[in-house]
Amino acid sequence: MYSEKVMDHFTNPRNTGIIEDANGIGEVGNAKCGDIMKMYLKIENDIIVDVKFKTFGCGAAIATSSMATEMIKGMKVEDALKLTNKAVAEALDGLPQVKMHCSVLAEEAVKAAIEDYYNKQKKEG
Amino acid sequence: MYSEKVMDHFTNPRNTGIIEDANGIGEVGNAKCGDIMKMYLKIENDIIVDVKFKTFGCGAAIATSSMATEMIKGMKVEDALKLTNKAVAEALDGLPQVKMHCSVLAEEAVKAAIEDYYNKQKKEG
Amino acid sequence: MDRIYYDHAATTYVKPYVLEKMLPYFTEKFGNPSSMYALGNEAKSALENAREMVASCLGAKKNEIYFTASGSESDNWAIRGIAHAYSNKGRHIITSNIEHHAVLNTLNDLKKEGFEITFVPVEQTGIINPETVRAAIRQDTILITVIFANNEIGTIQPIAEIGDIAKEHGVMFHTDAVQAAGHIPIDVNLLAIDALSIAAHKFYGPKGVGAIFLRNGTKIKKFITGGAQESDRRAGTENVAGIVGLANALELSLSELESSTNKIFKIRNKIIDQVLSEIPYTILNGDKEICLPGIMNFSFEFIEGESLLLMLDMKGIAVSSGSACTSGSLDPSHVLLAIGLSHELCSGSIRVSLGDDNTEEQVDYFIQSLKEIVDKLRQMSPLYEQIQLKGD
Amino acid sequence: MDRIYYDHAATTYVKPYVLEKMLPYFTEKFGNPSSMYALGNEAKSALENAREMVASCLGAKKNEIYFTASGSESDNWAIRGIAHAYSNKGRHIITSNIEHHAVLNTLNDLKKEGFEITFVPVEQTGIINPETVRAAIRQDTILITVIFANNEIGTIQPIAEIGDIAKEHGVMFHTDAVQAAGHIPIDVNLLAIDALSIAAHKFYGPKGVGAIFLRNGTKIKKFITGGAQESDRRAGTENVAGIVGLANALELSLSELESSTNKIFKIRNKIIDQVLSEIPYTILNGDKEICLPGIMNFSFEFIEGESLLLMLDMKGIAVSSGSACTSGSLDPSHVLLAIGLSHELCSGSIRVSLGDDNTEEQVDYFIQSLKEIVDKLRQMSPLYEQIQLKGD
Ligand SMILES: Cc1ncc(COP(=O)(O)O)c(C=O)c1O
Ligand SMILES: Cc1ncc(COP(=O)(O)O)c(C=O)c1O
Repeated sequence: MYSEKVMDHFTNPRNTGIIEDANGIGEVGNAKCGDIMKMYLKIENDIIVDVKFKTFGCGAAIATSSMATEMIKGMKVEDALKLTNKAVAEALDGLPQVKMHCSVLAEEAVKAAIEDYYNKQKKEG
Repeated sequence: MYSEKVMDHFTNPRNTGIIEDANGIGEVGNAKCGDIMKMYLKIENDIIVDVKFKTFGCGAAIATSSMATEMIKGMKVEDALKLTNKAVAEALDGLPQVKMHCSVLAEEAVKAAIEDYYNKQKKEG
Repeated sequence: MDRIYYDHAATTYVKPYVLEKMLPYFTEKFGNPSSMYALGNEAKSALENAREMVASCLGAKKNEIYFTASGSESDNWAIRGIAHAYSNKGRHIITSNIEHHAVLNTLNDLKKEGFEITFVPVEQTGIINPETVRAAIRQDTILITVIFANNEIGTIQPIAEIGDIAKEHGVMFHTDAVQAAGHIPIDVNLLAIDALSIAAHKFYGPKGVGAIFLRNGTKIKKFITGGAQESDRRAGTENVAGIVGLANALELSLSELESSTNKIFKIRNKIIDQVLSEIPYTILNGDKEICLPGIMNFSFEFIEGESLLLMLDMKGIAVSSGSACTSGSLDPSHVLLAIGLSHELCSGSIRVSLGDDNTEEQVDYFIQSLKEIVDKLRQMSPLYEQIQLKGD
Repeated sequence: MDRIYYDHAATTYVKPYVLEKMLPYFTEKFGNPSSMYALGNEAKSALENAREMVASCLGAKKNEIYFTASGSESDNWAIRGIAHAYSNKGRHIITSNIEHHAVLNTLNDLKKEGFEITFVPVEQTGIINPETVRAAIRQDTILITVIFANNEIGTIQPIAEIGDIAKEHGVMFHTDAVQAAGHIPIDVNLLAIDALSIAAHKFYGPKGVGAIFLRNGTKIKKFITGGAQESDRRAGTENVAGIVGLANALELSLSELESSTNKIFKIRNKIIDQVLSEIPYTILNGDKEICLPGIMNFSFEFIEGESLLLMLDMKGIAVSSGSACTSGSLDPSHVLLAIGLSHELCSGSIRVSLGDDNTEEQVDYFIQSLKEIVDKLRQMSPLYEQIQLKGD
């Protein structure tokens, strides 16, 4: 049911774990909906220099988290904000229809982490 | 579906044909109901000395005709009148439920032929 | 003596090639297609590959094919499912008077629920005049269901014309193609069919598996509810081996269609010619040309079909009297009555249906046996007696 | 690495002995049981012989067994058929909240037709208290349908007690024994059951064939209409090979029941003990004792079942998360919710279901793999992170 790319990112997820000194953290989803994604960003000069994630969820949830982190690593924050769930799904050679919501969650996790970063910046600024 | 006895009487029916000088002939059934039996009796001194039949019908119709003729051959007329469809069916080791009406027809054919004999006797007498 | 099987319209054997394809799915590749692990995926692939094969055999899209467990289930589901899905539009259904009981009895059931059924007659050849279908359409007609090719007499119906009429009037059109599929070309793209029923055991596939084609956009109420199998439209763990068998049997039949049709049609014509010329008081029912390649139906006057069938069986020849499905019943065939036969001729009829294992060489033995038996039974028949007396 | 199949509750392979019995009916003995000639009689005998075998396996009479094409069809037919046949008496049906979707969705359908359904809860063990069934009975109750043994957690229901209550109140009683049949003894003579559903592919028979026991005198509306097969109650050319497979598989399972139950129960207990002792934050769902011999259901906190399943698959181990039939859906298992699990624990559960091919030797590899994977997934889980922090 999953593409090879999905299975690759599921079995060897990139960027799992946490960043101790992250300056943007986002968590989306809940156990009732089936998946929880937590994303840690380390942003320097508006560039995402490091990213890690933890995910509770199905194969697609883990794979989309992994792919999303790969895609935004090294990106400018404003470009990362433009990451769409479709782009993540496409980068994984597609997702089953019933699993598309996982890619939405990945998009939302990135946005939540960046929002957290902006909020923290504001407070500090 | 048929017993061996039925198949035997169907493939090697006894007493088929006609009796040129029959003194009792009965025909029962019609094509619409699926079977027609015609029975020829030669009766001497109230004894059925010869009997023949012609039947249009299924395997059970032919077998019951054959068995009924065997059973009444040599019988007194009054005993032949007591022949029941159940007795014919039993003598054939049973009939499928949907074919029981064939044995009824055989009983009726015998009765019709004897009635014809009585009618002719009356006219002559 | 070699046995002669002349009842392919009742059922066929599974061809070795087909069985070969099925076998792994009983043993090593036994996974449940709904299971997410590799063994399940393997079964799922086999299932979807079979769906693709069936679709391409019928000119359909892959997601227009749904597997069932018999021709009867296909007919039941298509007819009940469409009738119920469109019942808010109307409750009138049109059909022919030569349908299989799987259609007929399903419509009788719907009648009890308040649907109205119009039975369109057939010509004496066993063929429907499409204009009678047009004339039967009403404001509240929601479904037309007509058999593609008849199982008792083999006549092929003007499905293209009826489909066009249905489409013109915005009425759904189902066809029972259980006898036709695998025996004549069917391309749903060229025909305005919304639903079509088939069954594997009529074309050298296994018993207990069928399919429906359901054109995208056609609404249908579920028939078997439960799990989400078959795109959530028909519940139950899929009969993977059987489905693989159906698909391969259909593909094989179509790949050999031209050669086998030629061969079978030749045998058929030889049998028809000899029966009609060598056995007096005999009639060929249906249409000699507009017919499935392998099916013939004869009426022999003055005798009854079951006796004939049983005596042929003792000579190793299998034919049927009426349709196998109704052998529980004693009623004369509604199909033969519909083409105008008397009760007597109805009961004196047999169906001879040919298949790939039949040869021209068998014909002589068959004709010889048939002649002997018909003669023997006629000698025993009180109806023939009258004819002989008249003839004297 | 040898593969380990731990999903026998989803489906099983056909055992060689069973396949052997089936094979002739695809090829030489391919006749239609409704046909009157010798080849048909041979098929008919096989069919009736199979019916006799199934009847004697279940303590039923031969004419109380009807063959179908799946567990789902059996459930649909029994429930719809009985509900419709008795709807003049009332329109209230009682069931449990741990039924299979084949029952659940069928009842949902009946609800739309105006039937009322009462769902009786289960205890935390997954077992129904029969008194709750008694309490739910109303004047207009016509049918009780309760699963014999649950497919997700394996718990066996008090069918005898529920049957007695049904009988006392003159209410029909159907049980979905699709998981139970072939795995525990069932004697309909000792149980007040009016109808019972089974499916061959759960006990080493083929997919696509099932049966119902229907006690003599029980009324049922036809489900598939058409020909007069199955005593004129279920139309369609019979899947002879499949039916022979079902009968032989059931007979074989019961003949080996004691030894296989002992063996499987031992492996089950070994797995349960090791999983619970070696993997923290783990729960066994259902009842450890009142349970089918081969089924276990575990919840692993902080992780999700599908990931676990896929990673076990990569190690060659097949298990299921939830029931295979619902894998199209993302909803948490209604069975696990019914026994009181949170959404998180529901999604973190897998079912391990054993069969005759499993060995004690496989257990170590399974436990080792499971430990590694659960640990890996927990390391990746934001929920586990919180626990670790708290633990610090
Ligand atoms: C308890 C139960 N009922 C019904 C079914 C449906 O059986 P099938 O998938 O053969 O239709 C199953 C299995 O899938 C089951 O476990
Ligand atoms: C035209 C037609 N429709 C439907 C059926 C029913 O198919 P099955 O017996 O496989 O259910 C048959 C054959 O029996 C048939 O010939």
